[in-house]
Amino acid sequence: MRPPLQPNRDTDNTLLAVENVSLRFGGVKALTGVSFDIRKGEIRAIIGPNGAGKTSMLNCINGFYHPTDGRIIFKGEMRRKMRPHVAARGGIARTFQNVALFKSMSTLDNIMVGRSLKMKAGFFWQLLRYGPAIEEEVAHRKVVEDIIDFLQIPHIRRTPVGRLPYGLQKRVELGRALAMEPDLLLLDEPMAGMNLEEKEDMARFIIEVNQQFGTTVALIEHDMSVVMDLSDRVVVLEYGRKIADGTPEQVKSDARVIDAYLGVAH
Amino acid sequence: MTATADSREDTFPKLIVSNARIRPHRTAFRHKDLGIWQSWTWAEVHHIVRAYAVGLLDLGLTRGGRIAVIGHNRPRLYWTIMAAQWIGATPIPVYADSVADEMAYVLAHAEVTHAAVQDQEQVDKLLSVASRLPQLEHILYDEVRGLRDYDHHRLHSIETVIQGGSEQLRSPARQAALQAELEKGKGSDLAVILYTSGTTGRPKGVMLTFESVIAAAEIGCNFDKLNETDEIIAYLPIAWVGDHIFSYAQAILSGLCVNCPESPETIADDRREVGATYIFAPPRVFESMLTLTMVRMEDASALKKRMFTFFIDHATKVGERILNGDVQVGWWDRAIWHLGNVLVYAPLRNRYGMTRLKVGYTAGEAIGPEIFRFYRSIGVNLKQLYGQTEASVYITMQPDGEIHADTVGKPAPRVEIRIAENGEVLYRSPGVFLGYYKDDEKTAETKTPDGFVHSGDAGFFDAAGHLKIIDRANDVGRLQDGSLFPPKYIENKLKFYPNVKEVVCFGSERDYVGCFINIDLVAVSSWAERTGVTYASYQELAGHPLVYDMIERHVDEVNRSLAGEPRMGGAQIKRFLILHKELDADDGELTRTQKVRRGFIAERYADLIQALYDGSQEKMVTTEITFEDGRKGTISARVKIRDMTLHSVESGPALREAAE
Amino acid sequence: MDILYKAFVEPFLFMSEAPDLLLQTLWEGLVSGVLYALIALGFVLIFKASGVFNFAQGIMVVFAALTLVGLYEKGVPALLALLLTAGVMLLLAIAVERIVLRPLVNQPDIILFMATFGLTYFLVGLGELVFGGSPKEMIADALYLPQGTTELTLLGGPVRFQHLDIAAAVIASIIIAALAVFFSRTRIGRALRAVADSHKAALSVGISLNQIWVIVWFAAGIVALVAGIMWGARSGVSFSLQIIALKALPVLILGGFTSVPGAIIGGLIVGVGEKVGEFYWGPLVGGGIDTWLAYVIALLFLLYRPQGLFGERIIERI
Amino acid sequence: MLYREAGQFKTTYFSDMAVFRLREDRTGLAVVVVAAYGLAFVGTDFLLQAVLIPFLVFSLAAIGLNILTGYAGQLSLGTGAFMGVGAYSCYKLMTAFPDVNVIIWILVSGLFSAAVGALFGLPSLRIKGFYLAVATLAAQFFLQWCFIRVPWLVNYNVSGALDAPLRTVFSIPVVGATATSQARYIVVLTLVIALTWLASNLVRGRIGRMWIAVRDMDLAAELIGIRPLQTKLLAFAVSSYYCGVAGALMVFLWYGGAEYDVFNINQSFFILFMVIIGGLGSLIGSFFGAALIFIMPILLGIILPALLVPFGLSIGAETIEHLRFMIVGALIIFFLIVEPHGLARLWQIGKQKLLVWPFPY
Repeated sequence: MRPPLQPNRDTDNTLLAVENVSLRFGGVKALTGVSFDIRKGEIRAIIGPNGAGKTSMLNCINGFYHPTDGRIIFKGEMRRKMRPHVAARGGIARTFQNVALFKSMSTLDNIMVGRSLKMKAGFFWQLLRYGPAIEEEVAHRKVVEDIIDFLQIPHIRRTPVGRLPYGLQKRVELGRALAMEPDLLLLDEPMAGMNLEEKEDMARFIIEVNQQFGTTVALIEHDMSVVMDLSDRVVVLEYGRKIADGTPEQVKSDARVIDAYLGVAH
Repeated sequence: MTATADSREDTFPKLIVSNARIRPHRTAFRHKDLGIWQSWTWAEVHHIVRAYAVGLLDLGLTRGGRIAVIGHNRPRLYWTIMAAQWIGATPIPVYADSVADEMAYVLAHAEVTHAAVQDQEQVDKLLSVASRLPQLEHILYDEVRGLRDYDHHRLHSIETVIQGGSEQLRSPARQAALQAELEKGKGSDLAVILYTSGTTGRPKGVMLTFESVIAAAEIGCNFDKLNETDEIIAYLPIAWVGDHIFSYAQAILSGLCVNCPESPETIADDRREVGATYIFAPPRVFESMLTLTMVRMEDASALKKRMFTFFIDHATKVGERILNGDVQVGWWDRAIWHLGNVLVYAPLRNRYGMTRLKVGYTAGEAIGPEIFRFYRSIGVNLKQLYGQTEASVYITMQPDGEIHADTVGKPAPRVEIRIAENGEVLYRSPGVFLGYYKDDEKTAETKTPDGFVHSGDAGFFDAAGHLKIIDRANDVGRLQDGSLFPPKYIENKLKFYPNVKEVVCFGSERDYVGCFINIDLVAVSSWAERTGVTYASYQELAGHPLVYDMIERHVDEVNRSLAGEPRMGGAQIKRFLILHKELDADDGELTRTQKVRRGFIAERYADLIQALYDGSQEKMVTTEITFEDGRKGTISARVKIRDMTLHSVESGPALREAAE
Repeated sequence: MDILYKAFVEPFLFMSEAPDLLLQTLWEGLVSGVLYALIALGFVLIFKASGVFNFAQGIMVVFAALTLVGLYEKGVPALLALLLTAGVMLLLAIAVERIVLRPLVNQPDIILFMATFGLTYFLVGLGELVFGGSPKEMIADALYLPQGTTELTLLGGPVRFQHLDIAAAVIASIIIAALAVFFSRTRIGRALRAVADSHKAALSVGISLNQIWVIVWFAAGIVALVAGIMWGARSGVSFSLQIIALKALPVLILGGFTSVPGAIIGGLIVGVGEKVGEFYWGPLVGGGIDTWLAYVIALLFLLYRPQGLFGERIIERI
Repeated sequence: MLYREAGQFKTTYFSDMAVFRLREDRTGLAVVVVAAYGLAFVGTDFLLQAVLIPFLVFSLAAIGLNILTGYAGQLSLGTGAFMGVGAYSCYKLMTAFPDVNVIIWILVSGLFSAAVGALFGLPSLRIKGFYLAVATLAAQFFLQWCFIRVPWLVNYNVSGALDAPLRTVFSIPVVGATATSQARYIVVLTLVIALTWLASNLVRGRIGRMWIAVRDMDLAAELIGIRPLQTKLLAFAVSSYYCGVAGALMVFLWYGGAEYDVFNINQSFFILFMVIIGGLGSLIGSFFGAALIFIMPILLGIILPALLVPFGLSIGAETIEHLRFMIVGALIIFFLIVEPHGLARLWQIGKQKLLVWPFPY
């Protein structure tokens, strides 16, 4: 499904490094000394059984949680106590396991919100909706329409997202993340609760995003076949610890992974 | 201004040049894309087409070559036709929903070297039959989605071809060469080959010259006084002659604007947004619009429903007469009609996207008189015309004020009509075709030495000089007892009920008339919902006794009306059955234009026909079906057969020839 | 410097110089604190069981007091009037459940909140229509509420204890204790608690949600009646009383919306804080600061601890 | 039914993003605006002074609160006080610089209100929902206390009340005892139209989307790079600006002077009510809400006695007042039950029905 050759990929180029990260809530240890890296342009999967700390890991990366210990280096800069909006400004976008869309807004507006960071027109132009404000609005609308076209959702352009079926909501959420033109795209179970056709579409979108725009993707996914097809490298977590890290082939044949995860799940 | 082609502008490319000169800033094309109606003026189109033509030359398409055009209505596909014609190549529009096999036949038969297609779906189709198309060199596509990773040796995006051409055009030499190509084109050149998916046999390529297409377009433009302010929505297959004449030829000739919808699924919304002034559609479009109207009104509140019914009834009474300018209509009736116009008719027209409509045409098949009158009664200037691909559409048209639901009008301007001995309609006009591509035998069969064309339809002129078409000339048969059996005529009567989608009648050389009926899923499922009939599948619904009862009532009414017409009384339906599956073009039961393929059906369902005539009450059948993705499967059903009590035939003149 | 001295030194000097006045102030704060707690309790009852923030609690206090006084003025014996008033509160509870809550079930909180605002308007109109808009005297005598004052010399000065205040504190404590028992020891009380956790759980106890609503609204009505008698006896019965209901808001903020002990402690903090602040710091800025002090206390507290005194720390998940 | 959307297609994003995408809506709006100005010349003093001016003032305040509560999702019970800040600052500015056009001061006074609003909005970063209401209640009571206790605010006026000195625009009195209701009405109407237009620009653009994002899901909003505090504070400031201007208009162009207690908590509730009944997150809803809550009681005051006359009942003004309260309270509950999303939703549904007429959907 995936061409083996990735010509535009600089494999030595680390975009994000997680070093020895631990996270505790009171007495509960969500993560313990996890280290791995994400390279520019790759699709990195994080897998593991339920409660392995995958979502907590993503939450640490984009500043929603702050690691109790260890450090996260993004684009060569150390980040420990970073607010999520700072992470967003730094180029990290994110989708969620349970879809975190703005329910009352239309698809169009949801994706437009994703452009907020790129919009610069000042308050007074906004007030008049004139000059730079409206020019900017039109320019970004064009970008948003391209995303809508890319995700094949023109028919729901004006539908409030709260009324959309789950699969489409996930697509809109991806659209909103893409609108941020992120360097690193974090996807938390992008295919959960989808039927086969929707999964195939979503997989195609992820690959196209990765290849066309060179966006680095880190994703959590349960469906092993998807992970193996999609990702360049896989990190396996169990009970908040890393138990394996490597190409899908390596991970697949790792004894601990088979024990901890594959053996259980299948 | 009415369009009359300058004698020098005898090809479409020349007309485009003149449009760019006369009306450079008028909008030529619109396409709903990325949320808005992207627009191109004639000047822009002119520029693009020139660049495109150069690009095509560079891809090896030359004078006398052939390029297939496959896809839904997209500006770039229309521009492909323009660009190809500019350099003297012949465009061959192909039905977008043809399965790969059909497409392979047409492309191989036409020996195309190039194909311009809409998207990945069509590219995949072509690649899947590439081995049968050794002469196909290049494929051009409009939408890049999904095609990025394909091998681009023989694959090109139309956009880049145009860009390449545009760059080439900077050189004066290329400009001059292009100008020369334009001037080389002349009216007698082959403009287009349209493949008709005839009701029998393989498609035939109808060759039309610029002269005939332009002449035909002129007939239409002058008849309805079309000009550059008109808007048409292009959503019918580009391979259909109707679309080619209306959305291509007439658009270029009169400079009107062609609007391409976003996708086939959004056509209803797009049609409403555009609010075309000029439309052309086969009867089924109007039928399904009316069916949807009725279905929706079923869900309206009681008060609204009563209001709707009241005003629609009133419109049925006087609306058509008001539209025809009948001065006899009383002021009170007029007042009520106008009140209805405010409350019902105008809003309805708005929902149909017909608010700005000047004139609409329906053709291709007979339209139900009720449906036809419905639209006219609510103030839609709908007219019928009778046409054929071989005539570049126009044979007869309905002039304003002389519109009758059951005739197709008077001969169109510059068209001569002759009724043959056997009732067949023959015509001659400037629009008639050159011949069938690579089929001289067939051409000779169809075209008489003096230039008349056999239409294949039987018909007659009524007292007012309007042509009435009964049936395909070859299909009008006789029962064993010698009574006349015009299957289409009977079928159409039945099809005018919203619950009936398709009918196939049998009776030629038999004792009585029997028929297959296809129910209309939209109408019948809505009826089922209201009456509480539950069903799990189409098959179950079709076999439901209550559905049978309902259809039986319709058949009885048709029989009664047939009995009322002396010549037709013998053709009453004695036995019928409801088919367990929908007739489908993918299974070869319908043509791509949704016409019934009688012979094929008779063969395929021979068992059922036998059952119709051997008196059995039901029959077990197994049928092979084709899924959308091309996979095959089978379904089985026990199909029941109903007997009808026939109405007594009124005594009248002995049976005579249908066509006079 | 002078300002700082006046704000941070002088009041404390004053306190230590005249401890009797401090005691007096604390006592008064305590009494109004208990009454705040009583009103807050009405909110808590309803909020716990139905998730409704009942803005009408304040007007229910006034309405109950008005009804009682009005009936007495019409010649109904005091104790009978008390019973009849309780009956009126029951009718009100039933009507609210039928007409307001039932059709609005599953609506967002703000909508239910606004509905209780509509209820407030309605009750104001109804109360004034039936009993007239002018302030009335609470029938403290007829209800055998003690009158008079006891003056004790404590900490070197005279401290006055109004008998009514003592009675108010006692009665409020009894009511609060009774409610605590009701919640923890009776079947209905347990069902009420269950309903706060999950509606299904309540159904399994065998009590319908609608019944529970009636019960809590009735209980809140009784609490309102008691609060109305006490406040009324202290400061007369008028519609301006409903403003004290808003004081319940900071009380609730401090104590948490669902906690009975929280309501009590919050009430005391607000009552005492308000009185002490007004007495010692009020003159500094011109007095009258008890109108807003409670809110500012609650606000500052919230900034420090957004989940309230007894609320659990919220871990945000997404 | 009235709509003819066929043929009204958009060929640019600019036209596609217009507020009123359909010609019929634009025409309707134009008719309403023209009629509103027309009323200035045909309306009676009672209609202008006692009905329309207050209606417009309340609409403006409701727009202000709607921006905060409806769009940005921050509940506020301090509207009355923010209106007061506007009124008192306008008074100070007007009396300190009597030569400057009063309209400028009305507009500037909103800025003071905006600053105070933003200050009291600071806790919104940590406090949410009903809890935030306490912060705004603190503002309400604290500011109201200031109005009483700081005599400087009323220029040490003995009565402690605001009065309206004579001020003119183009030498026509618009503030003060000699201002005609016609002149006042035109000024108020013009300001309300202009400010509504600006608000509609704001809520449809980037800022409006950010507000709604914060309202719908503030965590997700933060994760796409929206700074929650700035966004909320901006909402507080803009909202308070509108309330402040409304407060200034209320005192100087409607009442012609006022005491501190017009800015009490009841005023805050009154306006919150208009917003809820009108429809959260809808500008037009603010007008509907103001109309229902303010004008309906007036109508009831007129209609009720008339209804009772045939039965030989005559009732005192007080009783009518009480009945009005009851009916308003009952209607509020009724509306919440019938359409919890407010009159704006009913309006939208009605328009949709007209659009698809005669079809039901």
